[in-house]
Amino acid sequence: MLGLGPEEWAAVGLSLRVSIVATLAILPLAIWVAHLLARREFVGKGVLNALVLLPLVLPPVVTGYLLLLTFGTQGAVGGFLSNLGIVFAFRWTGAALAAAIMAFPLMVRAIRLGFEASDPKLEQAATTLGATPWRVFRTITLPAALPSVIAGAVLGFAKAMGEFGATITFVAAIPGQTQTIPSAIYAFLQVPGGESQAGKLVLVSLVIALGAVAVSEWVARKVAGRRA
Amino acid sequence: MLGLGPEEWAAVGLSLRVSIVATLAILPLAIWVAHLLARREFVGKGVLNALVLLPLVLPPVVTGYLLLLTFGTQGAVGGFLSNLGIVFAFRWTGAALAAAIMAFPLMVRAIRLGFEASDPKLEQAATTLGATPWRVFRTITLPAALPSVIAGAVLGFAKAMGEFGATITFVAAIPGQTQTIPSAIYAFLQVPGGESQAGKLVLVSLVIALGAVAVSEWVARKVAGRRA
Amino acid sequence: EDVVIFAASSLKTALDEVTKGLPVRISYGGSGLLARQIMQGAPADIFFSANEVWMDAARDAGAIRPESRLELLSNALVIVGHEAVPFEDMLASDGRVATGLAATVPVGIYAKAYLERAGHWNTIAPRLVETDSARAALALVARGEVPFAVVYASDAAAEPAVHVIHALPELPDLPIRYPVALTASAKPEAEAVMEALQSDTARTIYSAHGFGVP
Amino acid sequence: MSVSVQITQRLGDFALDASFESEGGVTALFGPSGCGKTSIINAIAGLSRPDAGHVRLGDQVLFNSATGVFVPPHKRRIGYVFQEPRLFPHMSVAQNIGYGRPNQLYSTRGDGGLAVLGIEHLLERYPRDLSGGEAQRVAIARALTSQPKVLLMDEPLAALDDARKTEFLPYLQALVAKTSIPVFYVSHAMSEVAQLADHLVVMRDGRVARSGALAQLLSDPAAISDIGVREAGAILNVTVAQADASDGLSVLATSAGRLFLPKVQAEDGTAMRVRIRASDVILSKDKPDGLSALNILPCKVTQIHEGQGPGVAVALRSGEDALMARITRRSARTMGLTAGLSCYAVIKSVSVAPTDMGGRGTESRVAQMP
Amino acid sequence: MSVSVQITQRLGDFALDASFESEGGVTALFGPSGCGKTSIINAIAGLSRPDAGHVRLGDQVLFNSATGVFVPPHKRRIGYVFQEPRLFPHMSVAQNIGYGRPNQLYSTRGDGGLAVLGIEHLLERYPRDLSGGEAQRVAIARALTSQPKVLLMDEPLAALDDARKTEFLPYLQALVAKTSIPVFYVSHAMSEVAQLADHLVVMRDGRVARSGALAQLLSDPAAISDIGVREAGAILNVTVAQADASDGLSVLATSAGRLFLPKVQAEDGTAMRVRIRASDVILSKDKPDGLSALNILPCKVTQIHEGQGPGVAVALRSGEDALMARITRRSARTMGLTAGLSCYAVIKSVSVAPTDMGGRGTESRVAQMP
Ligand SMILES: Nc1ncnc2c1ncn2[C@@H]1O[C@H](COP(=O)(O)OP(=O)(O)OP(=O)(O)O)[C@@H](O)[C@H]1O
Ligand SMILES: Nc1ncnc2c1ncn2[C@@H]1O[C@H](COP(=O)(O)OP(=O)(O)OP(=O)(O)O)[C@@H](O)[C@H]1O
Ligand code: MOO
Ligand SMILES: [Mg+2]
Ligand SMILES: [Mg+2]
Repeated sequence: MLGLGPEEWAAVGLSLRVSIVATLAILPLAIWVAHLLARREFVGKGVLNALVLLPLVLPPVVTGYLLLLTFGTQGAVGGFLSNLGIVFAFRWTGAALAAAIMAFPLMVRAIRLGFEASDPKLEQAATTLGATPWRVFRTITLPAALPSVIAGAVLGFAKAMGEFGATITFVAAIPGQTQTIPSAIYAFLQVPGGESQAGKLVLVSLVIALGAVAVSEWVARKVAGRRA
Repeated sequence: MLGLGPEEWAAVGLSLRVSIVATLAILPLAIWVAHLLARREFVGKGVLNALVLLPLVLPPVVTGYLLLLTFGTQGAVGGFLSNLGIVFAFRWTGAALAAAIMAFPLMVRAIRLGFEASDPKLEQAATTLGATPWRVFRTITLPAALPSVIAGAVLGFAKAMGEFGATITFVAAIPGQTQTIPSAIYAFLQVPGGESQAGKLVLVSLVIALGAVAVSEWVARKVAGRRA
Repeated sequence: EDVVIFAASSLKTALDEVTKGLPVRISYGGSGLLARQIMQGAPADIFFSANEVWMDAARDAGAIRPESRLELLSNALVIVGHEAVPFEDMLASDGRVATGLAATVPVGIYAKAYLERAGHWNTIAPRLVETDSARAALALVARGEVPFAVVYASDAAAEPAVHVIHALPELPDLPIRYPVALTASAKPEAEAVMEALQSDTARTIYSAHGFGVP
Repeated sequence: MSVSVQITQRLGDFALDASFESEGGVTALFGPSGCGKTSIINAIAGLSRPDAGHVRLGDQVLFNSATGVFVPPHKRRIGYVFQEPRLFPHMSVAQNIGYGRPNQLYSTRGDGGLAVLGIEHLLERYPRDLSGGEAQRVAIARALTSQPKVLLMDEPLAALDDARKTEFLPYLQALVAKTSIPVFYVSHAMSEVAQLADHLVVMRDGRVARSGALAQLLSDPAAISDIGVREAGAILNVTVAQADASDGLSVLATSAGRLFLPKVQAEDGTAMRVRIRASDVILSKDKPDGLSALNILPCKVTQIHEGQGPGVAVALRSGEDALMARITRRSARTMGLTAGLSCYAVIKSVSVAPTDMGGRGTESRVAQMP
Repeated sequence: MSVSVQITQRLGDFALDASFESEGGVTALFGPSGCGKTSIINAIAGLSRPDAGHVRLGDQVLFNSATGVFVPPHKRRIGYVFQEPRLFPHMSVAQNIGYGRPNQLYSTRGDGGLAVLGIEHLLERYPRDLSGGEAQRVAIARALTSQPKVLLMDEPLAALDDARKTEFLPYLQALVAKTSIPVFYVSHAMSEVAQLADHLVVMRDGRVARSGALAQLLSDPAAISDIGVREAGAILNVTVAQADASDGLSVLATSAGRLFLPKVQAEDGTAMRVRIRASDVILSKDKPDGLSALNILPCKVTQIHEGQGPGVAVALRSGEDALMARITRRSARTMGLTAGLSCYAVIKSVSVAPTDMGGRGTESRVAQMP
């Protein structure tokens, strides 16, 4: 189909898996940090803010390199984790980690907007009805921020799909294991005349983006449903 | 200072210029498209939505190539523009163009959230007071979306600062002309032992990110000021 | 106005030293990228490629002056290890082997051809970790993330944290060459720089960085 | 300016099918919660587009489904006081108030309305620092300041205290008289409606249950169930005979005799109207003596209207004016009231509150507005 | 349950410095817009933390700046009807109402409150599809359903029509009587307050101008300027003598004679209280005859209170009950009224509206609530 070989289809499947896992796995953390940034005042908030943006500001290769230093089997965290049997290096999980980290700033920023826009008066109303802060968060604040969460997830997913620099630096491109669509496209572009093969994968990316948009709009509509 | 040479400082200056110009230049378009996506229903909305996400989904190198093919002096648009004396390829303006395009999806998505959250009841109120749709947009809708616009601008600026793949592909990395911080970092990383030089530039990036965050938070506070 | 050189990334250390004091600006990148950019009218005066394929492509596109082309440097492939283990042990182990994308990135293409000819490809292929550049592969070994890598001798020479455990013999029909040429749009001043790139001092520096100077 | 509204519109399960005409002035929309008052106002404002019908103010057609006319809201020059304040949160009170006239510098002192509304000290504030009633007053000021050609007010005084209402209603009345713009006024308080409105539209379940001139409906015994027992009553046309009589009273002349009322702010000779609630009238067969009530008018029973409750509405003629009394059925029987009987209406002077006296567009009242 | 509130708080330029105590029941907060009513309610709810003072309900201290006690709002078990509805937009009406008791399935039919509020047909709707009054009623239901230990109601009926109020107030009254939770009730409508409240706190500019038992304040001539001319009056303790007399009337026994009122829903012998507005009382030196007013009580003038206006408040004793009449100064002079004088109070039966008759926690009223 489309004249793509099994390796390319494997890359497509892997990209989807990596992006979905990365997005879903980092989402709770992104929500937490976004809420922190939107609603709390604390020392070092500015620094946290900047740290969150860092993966966006740094060239992806650097992020990949830092990941390697940290989460590689020889790295501080990676060494510890590998004792626990959790290995990122040269696994699809590593690609997901890289994608998640690159997607993180986009998600946090978008979700934070939702928390900032949510009406504290409604939270007060819930509080008077006996809801604990945690219940208020779950039932009022988070639903109010849901459009932003969806937007953040879409941004994150898209970024994860397109992530290349950090991924190839951190986990290289082992076909079927860590070779994502972008790595495959990159590979094609390295040979003279590889453009048409690369173009097909670009097309696949576009279709996936369309799908992601369609799903997210559908969810958003479902969720927004009957609100004011 | 910091042990960075003039070439590196030139890269820092260039990155700042490129990012600021890119962010400001693309902002009006991002606002327009975001408003379109948030408030209008039209055929092809899904496709526009996906197209906006595309620079995020594609590996940056591909975006760079597409830019090169389109805006290069040999390219369709580039050839036409160069007759008018407007040249992007291998100029800092091209770096700005690449940065703008990469930043675009982030900005649109964030700003769109603002438009979606802004209260149509207030717009109705303005309408009854005789405000034309354009005045309503300027004085009610846009101010309501301002936190999102700021968030979008920050995301866009950060992405522009970190943009590497598309930039180096489109305008190469000619020191003092088109070599941005990420290109310089990349070059250092190509040399064994270049890590410490690269690290210094990473630090500079971090400081700039901190500055951007500080400025944006300050503006946001100023703007949010006394609202409900 | 400065002379602009588009050079393969792997040349950076050597070339920075060679051109010290010269009125040049060097844009480093992958050879394929640089070639495409030159074909698209990049303001480069000199193209210094890491392989002949992309120089040929540029030539076919009329982007360089063929008469100025010179196969200035050569390189060799070596197998490096994080530890200095005997080559036999390396072959016998199941440790991963990093190198550039075997299908596309120059170092990977060479590695595949050289290993095939040496009869080691089938043992090594399943253990490959493919990267986007030789430097990335080298870094993996230097960090100890991957025990072995197939890289250029010049890279290996620059990295103290790796040990050369085997040098692959050069294939006469697929020599590793670094051609340099003036681009079609080269400024007159570029000729002098071309001279400087070939000077004896320059050759000494290249050698010191592990390149062959045929 | 005559006004004609006819609207058919579906809103979920709710079907609005309302039509009424009025001669302009203040048209009050009255009816239980959820009966469709806001929906009608929104259609007049152009914020919703009815499925069918028309909205006509004077000779201007704002909407007509038959001809496809739909003037967009920003061209209708409406001043709309919404049911909730809807202030712009990013603008100060002064900016909110000035929004409707962007080209004129809003002079904070120039408009008496600010003083009447008691918001002069709030101009620098932002909406979130206002109390509920303060926000509502700012919303009123914003709508009035836009120099509208039609005023839509959806329960504008619901959050205000009586003192404020008492101050504001005459101001509004004078403003309407001066500018003669049509006003659509939604309220649950018949006392407000009775003071302000010229025309009353009573709604029920999306339909117009009753529509007519206010004075007529208020004094129509058959309308009592719609108007409410406490608010039904007659409107007397009076002339100020002696505005500044002794004891803080004014003397007003009616066609059948004199009335003593708390001092009115008008010159002698001014024509006014005074509302006398049916429940504030006591009937006596003989002229009573030694009562604390100052106002005793001779009259004749014209009709007795029995409802379901224990009360009956007695329509009376006093000189050329109509009056109405609401008394118990038992009293009516005991007194032997029948149509044609002569009797006396006893009206407590203080039961006619100041808010119940409206000037009919008389210059004297307009002139003394704050 | 006794209640003690003392709050000092700065809000921008506004200084709140209020303190009052009450014996529990319904405490009404009354005062002009912007005087600090909502601010006090918020402090009781724990939504704002005063700079100093305390909030005590019975023996539970919710806040005390001296000891640093501050019970967080979600532990206070309050039912708060905000000044604006504040419904959760992403939840249906049923979900909104059920929010306060998450662990119980909200039975839509089980609670008469839904019927009284007229929102049973709205349960599946979302807030944006509600009218202003409907939203307010849902907010009331939500607060009541959370089984609060204290009820805070900030102008809960402002957007409701009289018919709805008339239905709801007795329900609320019965609920309060049954559960005996303290209620803080903000309203601009003294008629609501007069019917519902046990204790009245009159506020002005952030301070408590007057605080006391409602019955006492309403019948205190000195308090008229705070209460308003139309609402001042006495509360009579009565016993139902004959609930179902002829002509749709009930006969109530007072200490000085019988009163005829529109039929009350109570059994014979029930103790009730009835409010008689001062402005609804006419005085007569001699026993009047042939009047349509059925209720004539003999009484004695105890005090004459002159204000600035044209009216005077006359305090009366009728049997063991206090009454008040508001008449013009001129009448008082003409009649030669002085303390100690005997006279007759004429009360129009229908002027005592049903909403003015509150049962004092009597079982009979509680039982017949819908
Ligand atoms: N943050 C603030 N800054 C300045 N003034 C404030 C602030 N919050 C409240 N106020 C003022 O405090 C006063 C009391 O407000 P509050 O909401 O308690 O009034 P209220 O009695 O409930 O009035 P209403 O009947 O209009 O609702 C008002 O004058 C208001 O303007
Ligand atoms: N989108 C909708 N879907 C279903 N019902 C709706 C919708 N919008 C309005 N309604 C219903 O239409 C009716 C009329 O609403 P409207 O707001 O005009 O009432 P109202 O007379 O202004 O009432 P209130 O005095 O309570 O403000 C209400 O019963 C309301 O529930
Ligand atoms: O430039 Mo990147 O390579 O954004 O992933
Ligand atoms: Mg309404
Ligand atoms: Mg308030």
